[in-house]
Amino acid sequence: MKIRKVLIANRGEIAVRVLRTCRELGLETVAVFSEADRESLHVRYADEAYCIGPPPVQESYLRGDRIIEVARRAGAQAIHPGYGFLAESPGFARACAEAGLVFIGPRPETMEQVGDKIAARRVAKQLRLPLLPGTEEELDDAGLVEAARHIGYPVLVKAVAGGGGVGIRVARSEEELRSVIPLARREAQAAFGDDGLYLERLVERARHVEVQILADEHGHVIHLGERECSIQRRHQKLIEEAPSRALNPALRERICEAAVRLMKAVGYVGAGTVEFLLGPDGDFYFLEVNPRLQVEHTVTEAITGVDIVKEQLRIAAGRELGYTQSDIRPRGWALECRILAEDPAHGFTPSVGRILQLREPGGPGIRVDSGVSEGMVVTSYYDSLLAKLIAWGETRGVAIVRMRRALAEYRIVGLTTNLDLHRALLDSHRFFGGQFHTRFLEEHFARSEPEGEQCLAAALTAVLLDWRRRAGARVGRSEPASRWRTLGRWEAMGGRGW
Amino acid sequence: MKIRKVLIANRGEIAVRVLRTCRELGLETVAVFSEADRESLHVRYADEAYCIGPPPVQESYLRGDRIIEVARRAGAQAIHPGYGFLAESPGFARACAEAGLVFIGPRPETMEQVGDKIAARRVAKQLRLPLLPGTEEELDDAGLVEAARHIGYPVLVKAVAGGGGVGIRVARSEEELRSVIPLARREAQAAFGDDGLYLERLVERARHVEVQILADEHGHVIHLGERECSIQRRHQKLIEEAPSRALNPALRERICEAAVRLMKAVGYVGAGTVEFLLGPDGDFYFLEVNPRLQVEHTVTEAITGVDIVKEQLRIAAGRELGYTQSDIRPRGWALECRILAEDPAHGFTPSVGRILQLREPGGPGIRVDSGVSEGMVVTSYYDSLLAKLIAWGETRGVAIVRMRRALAEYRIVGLTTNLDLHRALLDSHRFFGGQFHTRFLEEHFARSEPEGEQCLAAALTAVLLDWRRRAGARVGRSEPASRWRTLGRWEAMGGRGW
Amino acid sequence: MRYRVEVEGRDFEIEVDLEGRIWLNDRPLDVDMEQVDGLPQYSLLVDHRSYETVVEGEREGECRLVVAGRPYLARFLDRQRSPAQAVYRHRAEGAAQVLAPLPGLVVEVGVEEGQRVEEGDRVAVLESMKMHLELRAPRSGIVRAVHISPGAEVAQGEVLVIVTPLPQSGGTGNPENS
Amino acid sequence: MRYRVEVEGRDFEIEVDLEGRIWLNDRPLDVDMEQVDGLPQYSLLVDHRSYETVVEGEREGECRLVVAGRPYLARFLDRQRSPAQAVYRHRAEGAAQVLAPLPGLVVEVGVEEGQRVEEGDRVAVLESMKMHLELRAPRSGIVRAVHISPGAEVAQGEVLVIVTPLPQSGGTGNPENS
Repeated sequence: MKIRKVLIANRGEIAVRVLRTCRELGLETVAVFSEADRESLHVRYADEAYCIGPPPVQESYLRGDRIIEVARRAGAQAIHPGYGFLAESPGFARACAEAGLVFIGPRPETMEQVGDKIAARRVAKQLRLPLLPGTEEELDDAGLVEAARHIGYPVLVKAVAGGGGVGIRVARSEEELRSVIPLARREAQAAFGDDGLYLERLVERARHVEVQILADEHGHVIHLGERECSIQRRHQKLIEEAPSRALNPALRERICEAAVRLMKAVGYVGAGTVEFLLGPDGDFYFLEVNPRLQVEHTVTEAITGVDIVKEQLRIAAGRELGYTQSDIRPRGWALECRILAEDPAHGFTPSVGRILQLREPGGPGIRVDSGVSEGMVVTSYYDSLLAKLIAWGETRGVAIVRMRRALAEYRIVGLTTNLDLHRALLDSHRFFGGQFHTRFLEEHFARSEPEGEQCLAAALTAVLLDWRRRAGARVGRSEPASRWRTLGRWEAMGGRGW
Repeated sequence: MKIRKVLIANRGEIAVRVLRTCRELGLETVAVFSEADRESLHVRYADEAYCIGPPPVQESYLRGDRIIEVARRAGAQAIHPGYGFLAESPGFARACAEAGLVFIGPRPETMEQVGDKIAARRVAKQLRLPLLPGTEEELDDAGLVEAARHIGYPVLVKAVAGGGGVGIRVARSEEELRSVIPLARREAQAAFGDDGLYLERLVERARHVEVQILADEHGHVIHLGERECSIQRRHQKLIEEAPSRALNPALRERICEAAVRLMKAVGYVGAGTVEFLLGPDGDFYFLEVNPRLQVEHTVTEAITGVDIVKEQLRIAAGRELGYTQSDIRPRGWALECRILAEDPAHGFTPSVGRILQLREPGGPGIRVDSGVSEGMVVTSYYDSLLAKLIAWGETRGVAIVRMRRALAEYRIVGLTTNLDLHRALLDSHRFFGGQFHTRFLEEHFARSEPEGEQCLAAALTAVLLDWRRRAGARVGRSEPASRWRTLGRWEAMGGRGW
Repeated sequence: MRYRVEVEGRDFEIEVDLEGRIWLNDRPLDVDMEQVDGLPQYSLLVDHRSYETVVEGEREGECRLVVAGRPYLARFLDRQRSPAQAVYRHRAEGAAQVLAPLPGLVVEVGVEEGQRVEEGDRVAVLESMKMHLELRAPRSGIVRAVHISPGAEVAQGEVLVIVTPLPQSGGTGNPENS
Repeated sequence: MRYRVEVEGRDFEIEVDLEGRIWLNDRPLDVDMEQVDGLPQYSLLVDHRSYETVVEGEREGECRLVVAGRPYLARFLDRQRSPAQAVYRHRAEGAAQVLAPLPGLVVEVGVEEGQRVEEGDRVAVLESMKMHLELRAPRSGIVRAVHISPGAEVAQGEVLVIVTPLPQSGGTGNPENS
């Protein structure tokens, strides 16, 4: 189908990301928004925008019916779901097809096949992909406990319908497993509407490596190399990079080949990711398929030059991939830091409020994908991802020093963010050396050390502010005209002309 | 010499640009600033900052003596001059050497040799580089008039000590030449302290192509390919790109080889550019050498991945180039738009004032090198370059649509800028087709067409603002609390806690 | 309330009723305007079409805006509907001021007090950002005041020269309200 | 004026004289602090070392700042030197105003004209950004004026209540000049 108008069924940075490519391709765009997002960047960026309900996601961004209605009314031919929300819902994908709309993602049957984590493991097993010991079918509570005896502790308890690291729990003993199962079922039911669980052997100090795949309707399947996402907090990725330092060329070849083979086997169409765990012994294990665009797709774009969203749109329009495997020649190294509105010093609690000042970094090798603008209010309705900061360099070392430099330039005033945590991580020798694993953050987290000079600067600022107020009161001096006063008066300056 | 601390003898975007690379390399940095620049980004970015005088450049940024004194006092080993100001002053480079400081640029003798445009033409002639008909030595007024008879009209009158397109004048007849010479001498004297002039045959509808060179102390000279800078206003570049659409591989090979040969012949050390004119007939002619970093170096960085400032610092430290010629493998296409505080609709008059709002574009393929921040006052003391917007794409077409997209995202409120002119240029079919030359802007300039829908949006905003004010006055309603009020109150909220 | 507004040569008849409902050329229009980021910047949804408008300045009967980065001038054709009436000051006597369009250095002053000038005569030259700007008489008349001399630094908007009309030229009809 | 400030476990003795000259632990320090971009953001040059500091919040005796992106807390060890005092403006005659520190809605008024109050008594409660702010009497004395009532919307800086000293309390010595 000829696609001329695309509805983006998402918000925040990923909605803006998709809108950017649509604009570059000359496609018309339709945004949808909840009542909390009327002022958001994606609403202002799109050609058209429709309110789809109150702030809670169940009443807005998860309301597939309303979104399809908007798409029809606006005359869109296609819907891009971004990530999260409806991106992995086969039901929504089917409803789109029934409404004559192109769902920009894999076919619903594929989503079902890989969305059920046990089913995906079954396919991988048939293809002789290495798997971690785990359960092969859905089991009741007793069955899980029984299975764990064969798998061996520690085990991970995961939701069959899960994704994005949500609801994963560790059990190190049978006692712990018994207590964890009912909690995990409740969480899974709440998050995915399905309380099915499965178990997987927990590999300690493992690394997380994933392969980006593009596949078109015409049977072409290529990979764009791997990403490493081992820096996580609570099973949520925080820093990603491409390529991975954990792979040598031979291992890279094997992992990427395995990913392509799996996606061919399931008849995958679209952009997707195959996730693997890399054990400390250098063995890799299939974990799951993410049948959608990922947050960290940007690092792959940085090293390959490929616009993955553009390829998604081409594939959805029934066109052939713009690349063959040999066209993909990664160059250099890229890192991504997720800039979150949360307080690492207080258990990563989310932070809300108005962004009083925003200054984003720039210069060579730096890309910022932001979902916020200065003056905007960050609410507690949605996730805490404010922006993604991507640094490219000819080598990993250059990418790291650029990222450090960019983090130092970043200013977000008004909210607590994890910028300082990123600084501490990027400064760590172990990160520089590439010696980390999925529990690195928990084991090595530290707020960056206070610097004596900066302490003095802080002390002097506090003192001089106080002193100047007193001096101002005494001698009638005042601070120079400030910007907000300028702005305030600005509005009333009608008569001044320009 | 081991360089640990670098003084940046410049301001604005280029000072920030150099500071960024210094920070990435772990070098300490020293900024200098005039009294007008106390709040500037480069002062806040550097590790140390010293005031060197009042706002006029003659009393601050051109005061080499003061700058060297600061460098000594701060313990810097090297001085980076950026572009403009002292970047092409052999006297300053010598004074640096005498003070035991590394001047990050070519040797003073080289600067003299290529800085004198007639001398540079002489070298090029010896090397049998193609030259435009022109004068071979400094001549008095009568000599110039006589020479023009042999060269043939129209001629360009240029300053022997000139650069950056300053003070270039066209004479289409002997009468015009006679009237132009005294003006040109005065301008040259004022701008460069030297009233020497030379003539060059004017090629109409020519294109401007230049080759980026890197050369180390050890005799290695490589090129990073060419840039095209044909979109100019008043002989000042406005949009640059790399590579050039005007070159085929054979011509590219010849031009780049000619540039390398010239730079080898003058024993060039550092980063420099050799400029050529490309006639409508496809012939190329040597114009001049720019013995410094150029504004538009960023497009070369975008396609080669090389950090040119980093190479300058390596070369200055006496190290070998980090690349051989075969390491340079350009990829894709890059464009740069110079974002200027000036009003294209009124003869490009400069615009000054406070930047009330600044929102810079981001996302894939976009780089912003900015010298300003929100709230900052743009004064009339220095040039009008606010920022550079660079777009990279796999092809020229992708780079153009990205640049358009980024221009649409850019918001600078409070000053008149040339953003809209860039939009109009990038939208033009002739630009897209690559059919332009150095007078393209003058012949084809148009403000972008008003769009009917946008006119309606403007009308509605004006009407609703008025209506709401009246309604607010009537029913006591008011606009919601605005950000500047939020900010204003914020400062006084000492007692509130947080 | 009925407005007539002209933008870049296009005329719009816009009516807003007491509830804020809007008609364009007598057809109803679904308009949602929201101030964003606490700035003089608005998100407009016009029948769901999305626009970002920035109000850069207002003066009598006019509003200067930027839409999608492009500058637009909206003029209220019915002068009574102008947003800024109250603030703008008319000089009844028809005097015209020459203001500094930019901060800069006065390099030349071409007139003296009491001198007669024609509209367009050069009254001063200002140097700003290395450019020479010629300032010209906004009307014919008598130079009433010269507030500058060569070498003076002036701020943007500063009154440099005032020109008043000759008795005969000032007597005909209403003064222009420019 | 002498300050003792503690930041992240480090103590600083800072003295500022009437001309604004600064001593750190009794050694002179060359400090230039400039507000930048019209925001609560400062460029500091300390013996030419450059720092950018952002003041995120102040409350009694404490100032929360960000330096080079890292959060710091500065605590005034001598409570008298707390920055918050400055909010209340003392009048020469000793009258003190209670100003609205934020725009908001008055939800409670706790005093009446002519009533006697002690320093620190609650005089009003303001709701702003879903927070309730208690406004307290800046000094002991008599409530001379109450400009608000519950339900009123107030602008920032608006004078809400004025308190004048009792005859006996106003008579002792000079008022503090803070």
